[in-house]
Amino acid sequence: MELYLYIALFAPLVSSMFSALFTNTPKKQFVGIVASLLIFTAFGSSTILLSHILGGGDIVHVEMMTWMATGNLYIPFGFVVDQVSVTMMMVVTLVSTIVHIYSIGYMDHDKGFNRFFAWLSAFVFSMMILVMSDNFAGLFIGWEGVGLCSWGLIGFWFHKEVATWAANEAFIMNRIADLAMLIGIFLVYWNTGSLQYDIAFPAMATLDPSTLTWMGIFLFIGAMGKSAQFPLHTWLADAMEGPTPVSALIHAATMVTAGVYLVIRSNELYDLIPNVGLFIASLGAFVALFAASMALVNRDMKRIIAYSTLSQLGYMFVAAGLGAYWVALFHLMAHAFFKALLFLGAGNVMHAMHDELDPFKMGGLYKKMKWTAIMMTIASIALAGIFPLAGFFSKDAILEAAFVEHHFIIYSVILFTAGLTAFYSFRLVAMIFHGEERYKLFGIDPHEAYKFMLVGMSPLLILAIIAGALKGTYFEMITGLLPNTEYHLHSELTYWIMTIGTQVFVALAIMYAYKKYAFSPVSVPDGTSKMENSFMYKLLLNQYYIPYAYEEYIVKPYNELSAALWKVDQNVVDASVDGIANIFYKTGENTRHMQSGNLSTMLKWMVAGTVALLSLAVVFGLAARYSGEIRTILSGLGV
Amino acid sequence: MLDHILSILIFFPALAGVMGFMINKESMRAYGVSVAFIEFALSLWLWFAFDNNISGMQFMEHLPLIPSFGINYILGVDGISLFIIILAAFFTMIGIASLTDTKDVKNMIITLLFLQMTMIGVFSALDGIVFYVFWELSLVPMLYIIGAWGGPLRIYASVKFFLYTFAGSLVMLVGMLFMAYFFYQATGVWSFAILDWYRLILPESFQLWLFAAFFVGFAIKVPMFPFHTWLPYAHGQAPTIGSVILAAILLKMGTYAFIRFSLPLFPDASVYFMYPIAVISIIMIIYTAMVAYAQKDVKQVVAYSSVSHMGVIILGTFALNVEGISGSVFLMIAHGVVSGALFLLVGVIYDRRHTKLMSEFGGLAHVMPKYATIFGIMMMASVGMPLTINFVGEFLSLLGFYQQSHILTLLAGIAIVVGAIYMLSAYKKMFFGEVTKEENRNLPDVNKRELIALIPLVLITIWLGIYPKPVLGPINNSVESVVQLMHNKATSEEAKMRIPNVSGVVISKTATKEAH
Amino acid sequence: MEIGLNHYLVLSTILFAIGLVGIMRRKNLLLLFFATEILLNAVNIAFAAISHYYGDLTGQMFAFFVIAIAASELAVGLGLLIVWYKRHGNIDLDTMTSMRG
Amino acid sequence: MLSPVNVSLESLNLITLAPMLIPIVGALLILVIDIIKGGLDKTLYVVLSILFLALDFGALLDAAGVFTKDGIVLGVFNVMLIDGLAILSQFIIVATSMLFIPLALTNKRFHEFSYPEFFALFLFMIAGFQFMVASDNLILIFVGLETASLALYTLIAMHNRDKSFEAAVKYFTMGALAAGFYSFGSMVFYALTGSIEINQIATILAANGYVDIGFVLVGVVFLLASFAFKLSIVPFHTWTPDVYEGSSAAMAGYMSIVPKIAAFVVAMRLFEFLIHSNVVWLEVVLYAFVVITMTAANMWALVQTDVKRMLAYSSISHAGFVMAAILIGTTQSNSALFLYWILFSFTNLGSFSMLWISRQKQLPGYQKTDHSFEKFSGMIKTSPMAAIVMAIFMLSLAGLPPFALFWGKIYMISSAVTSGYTVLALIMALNSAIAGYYYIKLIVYMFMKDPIESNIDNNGELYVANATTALKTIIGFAIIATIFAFLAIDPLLEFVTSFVYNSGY
Repeated sequence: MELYLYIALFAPLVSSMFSALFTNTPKKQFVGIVASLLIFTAFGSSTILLSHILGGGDIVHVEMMTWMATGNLYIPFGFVVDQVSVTMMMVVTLVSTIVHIYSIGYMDHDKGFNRFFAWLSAFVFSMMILVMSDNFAGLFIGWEGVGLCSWGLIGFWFHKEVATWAANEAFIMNRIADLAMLIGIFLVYWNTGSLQYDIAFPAMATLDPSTLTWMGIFLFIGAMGKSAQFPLHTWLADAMEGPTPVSALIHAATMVTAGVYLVIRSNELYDLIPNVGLFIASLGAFVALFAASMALVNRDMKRIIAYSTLSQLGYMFVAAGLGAYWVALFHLMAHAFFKALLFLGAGNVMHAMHDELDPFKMGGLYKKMKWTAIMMTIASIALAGIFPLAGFFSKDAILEAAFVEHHFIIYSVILFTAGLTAFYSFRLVAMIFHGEERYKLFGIDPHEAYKFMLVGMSPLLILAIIAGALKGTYFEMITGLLPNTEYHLHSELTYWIMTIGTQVFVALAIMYAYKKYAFSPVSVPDGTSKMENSFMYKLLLNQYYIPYAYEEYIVKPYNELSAALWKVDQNVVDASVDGIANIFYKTGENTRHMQSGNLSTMLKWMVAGTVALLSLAVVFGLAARYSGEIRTILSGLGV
Repeated sequence: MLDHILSILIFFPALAGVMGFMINKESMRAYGVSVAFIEFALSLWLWFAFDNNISGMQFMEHLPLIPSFGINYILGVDGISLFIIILAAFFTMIGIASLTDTKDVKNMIITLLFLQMTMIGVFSALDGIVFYVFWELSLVPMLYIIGAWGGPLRIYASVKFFLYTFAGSLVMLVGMLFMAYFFYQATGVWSFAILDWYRLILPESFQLWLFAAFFVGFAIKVPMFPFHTWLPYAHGQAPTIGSVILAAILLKMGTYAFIRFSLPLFPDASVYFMYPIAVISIIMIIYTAMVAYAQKDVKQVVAYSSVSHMGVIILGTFALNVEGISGSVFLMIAHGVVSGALFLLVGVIYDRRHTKLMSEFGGLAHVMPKYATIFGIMMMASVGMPLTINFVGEFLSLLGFYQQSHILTLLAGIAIVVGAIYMLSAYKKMFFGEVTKEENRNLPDVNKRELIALIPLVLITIWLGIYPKPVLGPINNSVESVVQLMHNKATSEEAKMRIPNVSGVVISKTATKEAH
Repeated sequence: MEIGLNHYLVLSTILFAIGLVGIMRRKNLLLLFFATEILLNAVNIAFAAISHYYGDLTGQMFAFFVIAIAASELAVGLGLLIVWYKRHGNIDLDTMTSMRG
Repeated sequence: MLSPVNVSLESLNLITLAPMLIPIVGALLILVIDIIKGGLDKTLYVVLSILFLALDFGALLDAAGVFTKDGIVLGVFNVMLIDGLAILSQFIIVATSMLFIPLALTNKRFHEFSYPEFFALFLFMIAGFQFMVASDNLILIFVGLETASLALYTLIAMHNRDKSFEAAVKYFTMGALAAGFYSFGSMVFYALTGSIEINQIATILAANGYVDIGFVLVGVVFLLASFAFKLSIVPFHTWTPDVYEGSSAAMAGYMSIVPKIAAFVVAMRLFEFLIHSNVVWLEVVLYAFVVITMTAANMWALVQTDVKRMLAYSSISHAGFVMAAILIGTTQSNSALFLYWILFSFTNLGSFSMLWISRQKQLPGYQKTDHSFEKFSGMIKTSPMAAIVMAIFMLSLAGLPPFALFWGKIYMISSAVTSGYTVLALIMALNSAIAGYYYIKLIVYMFMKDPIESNIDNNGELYVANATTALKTIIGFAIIATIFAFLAIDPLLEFVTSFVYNSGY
């Protein structure tokens, strides 16, 4: 099995390095094909590993070599394939295989075709390290690695100012979280003496709760950055400047879920600190609602999907925070499938619309792009959580978990969000594929994507539909590692009321969206309607003014402070050094006239020196002579 | 020959430098490269012959110089100095190979060879005065390099560099004389031998004063805030080769000296000053990172980033435990490689455009993709991307210091954020966006000569990032003995507590690790 | 009133002071030399007196040596003065300021 | 009735006079030769001088042997005092003179060297200095001092330029004042103790417990003033820059070494017993002298535009530095003084010689003085060897290791450290940093500026215009000694320390 582990891990690296060889050459179709094949190999190996684990095989744990060892610290490159990591590996390799294939078509005309595959495969490699590592340091390698690849891919079209800006924003914002994560890792090391999961987690049981709390908080802040939780969320929407396959793979299916993975991986820690867990769940619920609300009014197709991703990540954190780790992981998996599908579909639309992103400029595309429309609709249904698609099973489980744990506020928030989700998803679908053909106004002639792209997407389509059916098998497997927290409502009736109620609520939301955006003429927002002038609308459209606030209160002051500090450096720190040097020089300059060259003056200096010495001598002589008397006087004065 | 390999390493370049006067101008570069290559091969041989299991000094040489005053020519290397020596040999070679400025190339190469002598001398000297001799002597070639081949403000910059460092080291010299005197008082024999000094336990009050005296010398060299202002000038004005050597090797003299002198000689004072120095380091890290962000000249960005990174090194050193000190020694090497490479890279574009202002560039990734790639790798190494050389050092340094103070480590950790800010924005300004300046449209990409210099650096950056053990292992052994020495020497309760006792425990642990 | 050692010493000191003042005030090189002579001879008086006071000859010997040296000094001095006068036509101190700073 | 004076020749110990008599004989011989046949070439006199100095050196070696065997030797009615200090300083005096005298063999013709009197006076001067250091009798010291000084004034004036006359007059007049101070100071001590021998003065003062401390101090003030003049301690230094500028570079270099070591030895004899008797006043004053002289001279040197004048101020600063040895007054510090001065002698003479070989007869327009900084612009490009040699001298003067002066410097600072003068040690060290600036300034001109057009054309001939093999040999010797001094420090240190220690200092 170790061989498959290494294949799964290193095939993407080989792919990346292979593609990198051609970065500076013109587009080569085979680069994409080879890369896809290699990623597919990784997928195949992951599947074999999965079947091994499913078949009740032992956890595969290897230690490749030492990385860092000094003092008591010992960090190897160790990899583990257990139930959790194999799930993640499956998700990662599957989605990336599809995205690779899809990209061959999507990036067809791009100059940076080869470079794209180098970055994309590198990302897969980093992600594999992240999920397969058997210690925190390895996790951190992957963690930073995906950040780097995300930077490279968001800023892939580096001639675009916004793209590079977004890339840097993403990187820096993640770095803030990474700092906390690093501190969390230090805490783990100094308290448990190791960074290996299998040593560190058992050792935590004996630690004092406040230490654990800090550990949990810092690690979670790390997770917040990668998973774009409030307040570190702004980068995700901006990251949509990257090519769409990137958004599908990185900013929907895999990287952003790394935070969830971390919490799941650290379940033994978070089980010990339920308060932090509750905080995570509450934040998750908040983000779910918060992001969904922003998606309601946005006019950018990809951003809408991005906010939806954000919102779904909130769901995952709700589950993970409440201790339903397997549910979180399940939702993560299901979400990966339909969200990737949705993004890839959006990519097709973008291609067709010549990179137009505003759904108000689309409409009626169904006729031109039937397959895409079907895929996106199904993905949206799955996202909305309609039975029997994937989203239903996972989301329902989260709702149940919240309910059973008696966190009714969280429950109602995420229930409400589910309605919002349905609304904005279908608002998007409706505006793109139905209603008037507004694109004609702009003289665009849309066309369906390449066939092989659509075929490539089809596994996702299938999984988005059937993933729910796998729930049982999955549950059996995963509980081999994660806590077996099943949520059963006490009464059958409540369960049915809840389930059906939710379904009805969601369905109503979908219908409303269709009614408003498909079956009635869409009023393109032009700033005149009453709604558009309402406070809420503006608030949502401007993303709660948070990016503005960051710009105004963090970025600008940072710039100004930096400039000011530079001034300080030159005019205070450096100037004082020069000043000291100048004191000597200036003194020299000002006193050199003592050397007037006039013999008379020279003689006077000599005599003056002698006289000065003499008077000193006299003073001293007198003092010595009358020292007794002086002492008496001084003591009389009380000195 | 191995018995005298250190002397050979030190004086071979000097001798070759003197002989260099006879070489024809046209053949000078070939001569320089060959000499530097031989030297580098010798330094590799040193590594090869180095016994990793010995934590103490190896290849010791001992010659009486002024025995009546306790000055002897004593050399030796341990894991701490070994790699800096190799790095020095390596960078001299790379530097000469990549020389592009043909003005007075003969003088330049001879100067570089002399500089190499002083650098290797500093890192292998085990006698205070011999150390001081090379330490001071290293200023002269650098003064010349900056002053003769530098930019418009070169004379100001070089004189400032010289005098500032000179003044600082004179205070250090007084400290050394005191140290020797205390040794004399304790034993009745004059000695400047560092290993002798190690055996001397001083009362804490003496330690504090001596620590301060040494600190002035080292802090200016490092350079630590607020003594850092010579560095931007020196870097800003120096020719590429000067900046490379300065950043890669010369700055390491200060941090190396902290580990060689301050810590083992004054363990109590090190503990006493740990917090103030940590605060200075943090100021260095954050403050200079912000200043770097405000720069308009890309070389200044790299220069200030050096100061910022040196802050992390100092912090790791004053973690006073094995993890931190090993990390800081490793980071010295890492920073040497990375900042050296970055200065070389800046030199590449300077050679083409004769400007270093970032506003003059933009969109270079279109015209010089290879250059952009290498620059990108080095930039990422500089911001501490895992699996690059810098990360190992930074991680260990911060990890080490975390044991001493949580909150200060958190503040110091801001390095990874602010570091990313200035580096990424500089990279963005230079490489991203459209090509706006007409002059940039037809810039040639990196050529073979430059690649010969840069590719090895890239390889080292990644190799040691993935597999630091060959370097970290010897460092670790020597650092353990330093920490043990400090623990044994410490007199105050606090110091005993702060400096871990590594004896016994670790040896068994490494044994089990090997068994894995 | 009997004249004692102290009187001689005071006289010597006063003469010495006069010499010093002369050295500081005189701008004429020749007069400057006179002042130095006064200086040295003031000391001679004291030496002679002290020598008598102690009853040994050392002081007087010293005085003789001082006289001899003063004489040779003046010889050299006058030589320089003459050369200077030949070249510049004056012996004014204030003109001797080609080097300064 | 006068009783016959019975003095055995042996008790006179005339051999103690041998080192002084040899140069006197030499000087007379030169004069006689000139009378017999005039118009002989200067080389003859140079070689003769060297020969006599070599004999002198041999006599000193002999004296050194006697000293190591028997200790301090007194002679000629106990007027001569041959102790370690005397021998060491005479070694320095004679050796430096031997290095100096070949500098007369210049390429260009200079007026003074064509007179045999120059060489005679030179030898007389050496004898004067030798007397000065080899006696603790105030009269003999005075005689030696004046002999040497008068000869020196003449030698300066013989350079035969306006500035040299001016320099000679200034030096002479101030010297006369200093002589007045000296005799007055001696007079006070004589009045206090009835003796003019330093040893006895010390004994008598100690015996009566310094009751008249006020008068002692008056005496000290005048002696101090006169030696401060000789040693160019601020504010008695004003003659130095002018005199150095006015004399030839070689002579200036010589003056910065020989007269000062002689004065230092006397100062050591005169003041150290006072320091050891806890005369706090003297300690304070010397402390102030040391600090002010070092610092002020350094600051003035910073602003000079002429290299020779800069070196003049630098030598004032060095003198201040070495003055610290007298303040500290331990065996180590006194040994450091000699060690420092030995190292200083060839470094400084070497650097002045470098100026000497570049001495021009006519000054081009860009040069206001003989050796202005501009003259050395871009020297590395036109005559690299000369530039490197000059730079090494400068670095050595700045105290940069491993060049000669560094070792003297650390030994001196170490002596301050071991005697508890911590602050003084720091001031001494930091002054080196200030001094670094002006030495570096010359290096900056030589290495970093572009050469002046005309110098490129004539291929840097200017810098070696005055050079001959003899001069180059001297410089070669000086530079090798400067670079490889570290090899000789140990024997030198042991030699100096044993001599100083056995003389009771």
